[in-house]
Amino acid sequence: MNKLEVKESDESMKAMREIVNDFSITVGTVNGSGSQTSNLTILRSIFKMGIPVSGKNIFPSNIQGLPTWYTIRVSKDGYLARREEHEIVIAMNPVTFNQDLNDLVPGGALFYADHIKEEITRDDIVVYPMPVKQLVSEMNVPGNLKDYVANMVYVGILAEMIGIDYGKIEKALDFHFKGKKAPIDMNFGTVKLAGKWASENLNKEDLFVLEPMDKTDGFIMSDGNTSGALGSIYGGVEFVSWYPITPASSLAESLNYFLPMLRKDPKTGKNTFAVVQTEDELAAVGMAIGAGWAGLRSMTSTSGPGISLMSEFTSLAYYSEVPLVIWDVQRMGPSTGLPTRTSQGDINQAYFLGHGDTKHILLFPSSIRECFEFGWKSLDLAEQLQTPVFIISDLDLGLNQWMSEPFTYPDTPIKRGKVLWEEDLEKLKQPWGRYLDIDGDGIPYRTVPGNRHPKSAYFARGTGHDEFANYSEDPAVWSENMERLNKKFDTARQLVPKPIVENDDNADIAIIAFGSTHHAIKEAVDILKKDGVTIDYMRLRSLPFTKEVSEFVMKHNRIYVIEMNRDGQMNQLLVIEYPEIASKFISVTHNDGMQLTAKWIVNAIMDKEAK
Amino acid sequence: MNKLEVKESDESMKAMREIVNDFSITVGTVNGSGSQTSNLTILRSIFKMGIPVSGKNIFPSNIQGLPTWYTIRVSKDGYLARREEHEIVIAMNPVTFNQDLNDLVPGGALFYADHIKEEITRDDIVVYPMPVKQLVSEMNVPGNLKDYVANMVYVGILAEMIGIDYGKIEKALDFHFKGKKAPIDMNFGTVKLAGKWASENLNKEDLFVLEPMDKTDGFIMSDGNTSGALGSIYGGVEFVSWYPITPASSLAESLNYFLPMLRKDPKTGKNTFAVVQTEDELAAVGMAIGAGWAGLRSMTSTSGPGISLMSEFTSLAYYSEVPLVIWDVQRMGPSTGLPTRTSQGDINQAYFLGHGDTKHILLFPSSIRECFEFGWKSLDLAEQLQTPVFIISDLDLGLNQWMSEPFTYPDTPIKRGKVLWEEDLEKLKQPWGRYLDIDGDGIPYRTVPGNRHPKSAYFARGTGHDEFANYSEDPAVWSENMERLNKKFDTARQLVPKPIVENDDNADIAIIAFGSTHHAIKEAVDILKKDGVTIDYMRLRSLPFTKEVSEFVMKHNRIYVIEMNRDGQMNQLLVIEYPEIASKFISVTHNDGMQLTAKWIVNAIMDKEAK
Amino acid sequence: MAGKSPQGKVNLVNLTKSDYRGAPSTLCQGCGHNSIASQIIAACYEMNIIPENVVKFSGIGCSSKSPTYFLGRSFGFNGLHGRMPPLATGAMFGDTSLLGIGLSGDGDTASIGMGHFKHVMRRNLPLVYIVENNGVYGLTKGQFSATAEIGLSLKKQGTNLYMPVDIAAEAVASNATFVARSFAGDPKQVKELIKAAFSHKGIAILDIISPCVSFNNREDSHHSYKWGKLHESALHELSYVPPKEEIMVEYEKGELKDVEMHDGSLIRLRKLGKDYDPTDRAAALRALEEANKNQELLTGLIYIDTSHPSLFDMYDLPDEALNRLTPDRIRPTKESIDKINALMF
Amino acid sequence: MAGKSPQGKVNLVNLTKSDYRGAPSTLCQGCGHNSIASQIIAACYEMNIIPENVVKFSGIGCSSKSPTYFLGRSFGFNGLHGRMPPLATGAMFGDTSLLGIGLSGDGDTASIGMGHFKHVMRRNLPLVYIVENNGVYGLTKGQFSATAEIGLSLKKQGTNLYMPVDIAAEAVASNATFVARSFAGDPKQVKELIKAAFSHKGIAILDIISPCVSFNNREDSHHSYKWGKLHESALHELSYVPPKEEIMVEYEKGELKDVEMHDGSLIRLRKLGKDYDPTDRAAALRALEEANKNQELLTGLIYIDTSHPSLFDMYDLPDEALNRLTPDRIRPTKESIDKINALMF
Ligand SMILES: Cc1ncc(C[n+]2csc(CCOP(=O)(O)OP(=O)(O)O)c2C)c(N)n1
Ligand SMILES: Cc1ncc(C[n+]2csc(CCOP(=O)(O)OP(=O)(O)O)c2C)c(N)n1
Ligand code: SF4
Ligand code: SF4
Ligand SMILES: [Mg+2]
Ligand SMILES: [Mg+2]
Repeated sequence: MNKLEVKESDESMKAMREIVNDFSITVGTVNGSGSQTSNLTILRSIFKMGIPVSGKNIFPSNIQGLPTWYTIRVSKDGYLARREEHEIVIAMNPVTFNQDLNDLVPGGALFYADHIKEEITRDDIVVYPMPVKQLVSEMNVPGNLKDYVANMVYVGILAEMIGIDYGKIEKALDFHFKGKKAPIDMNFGTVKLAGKWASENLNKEDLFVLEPMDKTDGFIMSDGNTSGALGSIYGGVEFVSWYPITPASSLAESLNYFLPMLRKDPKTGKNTFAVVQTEDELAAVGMAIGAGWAGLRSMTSTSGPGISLMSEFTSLAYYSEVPLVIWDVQRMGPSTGLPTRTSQGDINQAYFLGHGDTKHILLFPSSIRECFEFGWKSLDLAEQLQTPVFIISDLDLGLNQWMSEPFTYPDTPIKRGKVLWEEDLEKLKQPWGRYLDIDGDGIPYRTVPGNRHPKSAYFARGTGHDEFANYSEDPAVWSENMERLNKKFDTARQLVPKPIVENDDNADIAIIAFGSTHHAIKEAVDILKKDGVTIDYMRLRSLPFTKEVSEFVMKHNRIYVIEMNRDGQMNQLLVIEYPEIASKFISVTHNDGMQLTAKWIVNAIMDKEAK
Repeated sequence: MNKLEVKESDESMKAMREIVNDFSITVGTVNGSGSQTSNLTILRSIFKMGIPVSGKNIFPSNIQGLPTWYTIRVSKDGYLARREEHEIVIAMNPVTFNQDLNDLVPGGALFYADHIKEEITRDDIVVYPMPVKQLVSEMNVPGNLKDYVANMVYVGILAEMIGIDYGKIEKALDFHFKGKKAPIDMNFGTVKLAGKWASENLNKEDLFVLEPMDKTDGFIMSDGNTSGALGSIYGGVEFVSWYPITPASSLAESLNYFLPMLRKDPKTGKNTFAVVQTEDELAAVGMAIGAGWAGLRSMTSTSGPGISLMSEFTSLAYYSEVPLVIWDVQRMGPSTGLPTRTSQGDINQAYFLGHGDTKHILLFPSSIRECFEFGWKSLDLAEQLQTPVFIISDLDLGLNQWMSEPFTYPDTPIKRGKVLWEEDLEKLKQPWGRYLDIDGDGIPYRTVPGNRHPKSAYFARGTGHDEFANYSEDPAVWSENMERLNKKFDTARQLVPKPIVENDDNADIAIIAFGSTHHAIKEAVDILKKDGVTIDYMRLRSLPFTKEVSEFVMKHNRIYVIEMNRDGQMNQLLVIEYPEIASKFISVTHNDGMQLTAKWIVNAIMDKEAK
Repeated sequence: MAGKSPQGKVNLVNLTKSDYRGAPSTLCQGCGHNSIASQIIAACYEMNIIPENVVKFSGIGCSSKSPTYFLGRSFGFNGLHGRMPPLATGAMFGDTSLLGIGLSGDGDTASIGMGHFKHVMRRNLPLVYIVENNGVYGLTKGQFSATAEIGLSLKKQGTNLYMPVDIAAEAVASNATFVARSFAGDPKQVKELIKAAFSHKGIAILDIISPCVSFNNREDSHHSYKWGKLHESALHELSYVPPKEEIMVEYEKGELKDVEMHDGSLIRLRKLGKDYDPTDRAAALRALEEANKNQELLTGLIYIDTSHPSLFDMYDLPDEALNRLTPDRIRPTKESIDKINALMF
Repeated sequence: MAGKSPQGKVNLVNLTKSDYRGAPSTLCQGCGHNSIASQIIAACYEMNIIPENVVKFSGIGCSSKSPTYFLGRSFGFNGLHGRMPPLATGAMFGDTSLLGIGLSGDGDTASIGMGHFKHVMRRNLPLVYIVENNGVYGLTKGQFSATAEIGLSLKKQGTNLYMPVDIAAEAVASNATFVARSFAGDPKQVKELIKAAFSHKGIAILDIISPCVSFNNREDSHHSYKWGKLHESALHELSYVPPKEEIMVEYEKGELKDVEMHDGSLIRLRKLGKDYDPTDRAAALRALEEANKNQELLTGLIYIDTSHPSLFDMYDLPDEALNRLTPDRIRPTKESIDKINALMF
């Protein structure tokens, strides 16, 4: 066994140098091997110990047998972003053993399955071999479960070595297996056996330890797709059409899971929703548009390739003014790209989606709570504005586990916008026109099929139409209608979620960002502050930009627009919106499919500031 | 009959006030009535008289029975844009009679079919009733042709009244009917009969006359779609896949017409091309990509809705680096929009087409000759750059008849870019990698299926791939490859057609425009100059912007970016490209489906300059 | 009295025929689509359908324009080329008590829309899905559609190289629960089939040959009036018998076959030549195959299955229209949120 | 000697079997797709095909990944989900002497790709079009595909509500000229069918049930190994006889049926139960319909038409590959431009 080069003989000295609740654990394994349960168990038990924690899955685009990594960040300060450093590595995959070994920080701890016969070429780390096969053979498990149980070995050994509370592990397993005794016992048995083995056979030589805290009290942990699904359910979503695609599928699958639980009609016990898995994304968005037109709260969810396919239909919805919500859980593109890697590369596509002049409403959640919140708010917005509303999430936010304050019940009633029913039409004094702008806000009144009033019906179309929905090729009618749509877009500026100034130190320089990168940026801002660089930070939450954005950008001299794509897409939209001060914006982009880290951001900004 | 209010008694006085070769003739009729032949005959005969002329068709989105207008502009100075003034109106459609009447300028001439029994409410015009039915009945024509022949009546009467040369009319008919005697005789007979009737029954009271010139010698007349098709044929296009859509269909139909004429293999007499009408636009672009990948010069043609559908596939081509040419003959969008009206509204869609980070090469022809030229050059560019190249045309350019200098034979040999065949691979010293940037220009070498060298084969994919085309999810590999694509895009700046500074007076202010609006802008620049406003004018011909664009924009203080869409899409791209001087750009947009006129531009600029 | 002129006569729901009309047609004179529109009007009038209870959908094409020209008092959506089925599917969930008509062309359905056409059948959406089949793309001026027969030559288009799509056969192969073919030149049959289709609880595919007089009406074209007239071969004489209507005419035994619909109405098939059982899918496919071989335009009710659940039977929805549910019925209770939070880790 | 180990034995074009392999599979162990890949390798080896003469296409899915795992010396293009057919169609024009294999999944073909699937058959593109049919979307983790049987329940997905697409029936209904069904658990039949398909001059649709061991291999699922083994009902025993090969085995009269292919090879069908004539389209449809009713997995050569011209027969192309034509053959002469200008007005 290798030893740390610098090693204290004095126990108390060592304790002083202990690193408590502030390190990352990475498990290298192969996918389809069931390690997900083990990783979640570690994550959950640490969480239940009251220590802030987050988990990120770096997985390949296949089902079984390729390298996968799971990184758990333990952060007493509550930082949730990915870190570049790995303090503890659990190496279960011979294929990536060397890479995993090299990724370890000096002083780091390597746990590895001892059937991996690779040479250990570093001596600046602590090494713990794990007799995985031997321990599994000691457990009395059926053959087909051996692989799964093997992964519980590292849970037990790790638990013992860094101090995960066994009681919490048991609770985590209980939760995972929904109270089913047999798997709980089998897995927990393995954990305990492995822990016992570790306690008897290994010496703690590394510095990483856990200590219970109370920082997760009242918090939950969830992924963005689940949260988005729940938010939509509380938003009263009635119709969902979708086509499977990574990393969006689990959003619709969560709807399938939670809708029957939450959305039986209180009156009749029937379903107040319908979910249709469609033949493709063209149909998915088409059905959602049909449903939105017919007065249902409707949505679809997809990722970049699906957004591409939704282009023509989305421009129909824009122009015929149909409400619907489109979730884009972004992955790396162009083309099939890296389907299991994260990105913020669909901004300009979604914003301009469709031929001709189109501009869409985009919301950018950056947390679990915002996925939930925008889940319901987007349905309000879509109906209020009678137009498609995009929620631009991403793989990191959508699929990974994030600690969060709990979901809060919507604080405003459901807003259905300007819909006229029979009695409304009856009361109406002036003639009603589907595309007539009565209120001067660019938003007309609509009726929906099923309204039996003889004046309610109109013929919707994607071709030119006048204020009364009659077919028209008249040039003036066309351009006036297009200008009204523009006015509606301006009205949206008052309705969409405002940006949040996350850090306001009256600094000269500032950061603008959005979405899942928030967590790394927040951390970077703290680090910069410690290093003496004060920087303000505004987090965008929507397009179009609101007046708060204008105020913020006017007040700063150099504005770093940080995003995960190649071309600086949000930066481009800012430049378009604020041409007078366009040269203030400095595009900072990161485009390799891995989540941003605070370190990367700090370096990027320091670099640019140095110039 | 009404009379001109101011009327000269003296014949010589009148001659002095005659308006020669400088007016517009508008024919109001219903579509599907065969008036197209009559209108083309007028156009052609004037052209053959040596007088510059252009024709524009304003037609509805149906096949038969709705109002249609055809406007012929006669311009001794060679201006080809639409004018807002109608000096002569030929009213054949009772439904639009009043509108057509009102559109006439004071002093204008109204020719109308005398079976239209509408009241003529103006007395500041000259009115010529035409006994259409009577004259048709005098001709011995079969019943089913009566409607068609009826339209020849106005040709004859107009010819007589403004002085169209009958010999040229005969030539025009001969051309139209490809020398077929029966229809030529029948139609020309009607023209002569009607002309005779006019000479005997009408007094010339208006001021509009034609006089032969020599300004069309050596010129041709064509529409952009035909020209684009011919250009592609001279560019060696080998594979065309398309799906019908207005206003693009005639491009592919022209290919079908001309390819068999021009592209039989000189060696074997076989076809050196294949044209496939596909099931939809997804298939159209997919086949073109397949063919481009397999080493064929390949193209597809469509309009906005089709571009939308091509989005996902185009990002595949961008990322897997497949050459192909995509024609977008723009019509009004969003959605089905106004399929028979012109627009420049697909700029941002085409430029950014696809999810993830994509930027495409766009060419903007503004004339018949450029449709031809870009037709062949685009195929070179696509293969040189191994990427999709868009040609952004529009309905006005694509469908209308424009006078033009003749097509000139390509002045450079066919450039096939970096393709390696068996013998090239044999000679190669270093290992070949499909995505290896050997020359430092971002453009790798490719092989195509059918290459039998054992090292030639590679597996193309839209997922992450390394320089040797192996599957890769490695973050560094991904971002490096994306950066190389960016470098390739920079290389494109040297290869794409440069902008043309159409007017250079060292002015402080300037216009930037592109595409079919050129003709109106050129005219407007002349008018402005006469009015004492000097303004420079650069016509963009491509994206990405080249260094000539930079030089031009740096040198001017206020730059009007004129385009036919709502949101100022080219203006947005300029702002993105030149953030330091973004506030110089002033967006001027026109968005009603009608072509720009010089008058509108002059007013728009004078307005803004006044502020 | 309203009953005086045939135009003014009211039906059981007190409407005259003109209450079922739409805007004046802007299609070509003589277009088959116009004649189908008339039969839709007549069928709705005769079936005493309230126009507000109908909702219309279409794609893009001359055919897809035609919903403007009937049932002006019904909601309608003229969507995208080829994508009527998803639009209709989503919209019909809004209020499942509405009757849906989907209008499409052969280009719309069999070319760009093929996928959706197939999948709406899988789902058995209750929809009267009419394909106005003319073998060409009318609205874009006469290119071949996927139903054009192989070898068809058209002036500007040359010769069609590819094998035709048989819409009725495709429907039968894809488990559509109601498949019929008819001919715009046979208005009575068209009308009776539309009525029957309205009574069907599931997808009803009507492949109606509807000549394009502008681009594909040459005598030898398989989508022309002339060819249709000469080659039509009806499987049966078909009439729709509303629920509880007494029939007086007497028929020979064995000459009649009644198909009972879900709402108690009957489709009465009177034998014309040989026996034909429209509930036998394999027989339907064989009949179509043979008709194609023999260059016959086989018309009538080709296949029907009245037992398969409709799309809405598969979803356990309230009787009330979903689009009328009040906010309290679509937002879970305040209490539930705590339970949900408790589930989160 | 190369012939020593079975791996090293060379075929008539002097290649060993490993010359036909690709990269190591990253599919799940036991996946049906892997076993089909092996049979593609075996078929190509046995047919003495030169890998450089083959070109591979696929959509997106586990199935569509598998071209990476065979014929590593052939060009290939892993395109977009559902859009393999257009990609292949365009590419095959590049050099029509190449043999094309298109690999797709049931999701790829029968859901998102349905339209292209139908249209590539209309055009009769010479392509061995293999659908690796497992009833689910493997790569996105097990959602129902359009071929899943109605009522199938899967753990995370609930119950499938919609009627299944029968890929073979769809192919026959759409005039495909070669339609077969097989089962990954019947490797010999798979291999012989692939060989036959390679000899077919036109589209060859192979609907191969290929179990997904990760998401849809429960015994009662119609796409599982178990169900396939228990319910397979082969139409005939099928073997491919290369051109000019002498056959020694003797058969009873009437027991054999040979289908002669364009290249002189034979598909030899040995009767198993009742007579089956794979050139009778109506019979094919009936057989499929009955098998579905009887819950049988009907395998074998379901339909074949060796006379219909292939896509390339319809285009009058030079023998030489289009993609090798020199510039002088694809740019019209300088003189021609004057003629063209003269035509312009
Ligand atoms: C995406 C898209 N592609 C192409 C078009 C152009 N287009 C309009 S109608 C039509 C064909 C209509 O043919 P069909 O459905 O047979 O209807 P018909 O006019 O013959 O009744 C086409 C291709 C379009 N509107 N949208
Ligand atoms: C446009 C688009 N939508 C969705 C996806 C996601 N996706 C990848 S594979 C797949 C399904 C594959 O199923 P199938 O074709 O049956 O192949 P299998 O994996 O079962 O072999 C889907 C939906 C995608 N890649 N592209
Ligand atoms: S073009 Fe054909 S399909 Fe269209 S309206 Fe005219 S006749 Fe009908
Ligand atoms: S998930 Fe299913 S289809 Fe995909 S590789 Fe595994 S077994 Fe095969
Ligand atoms: Mg049609
Ligand atoms: Mg599958």
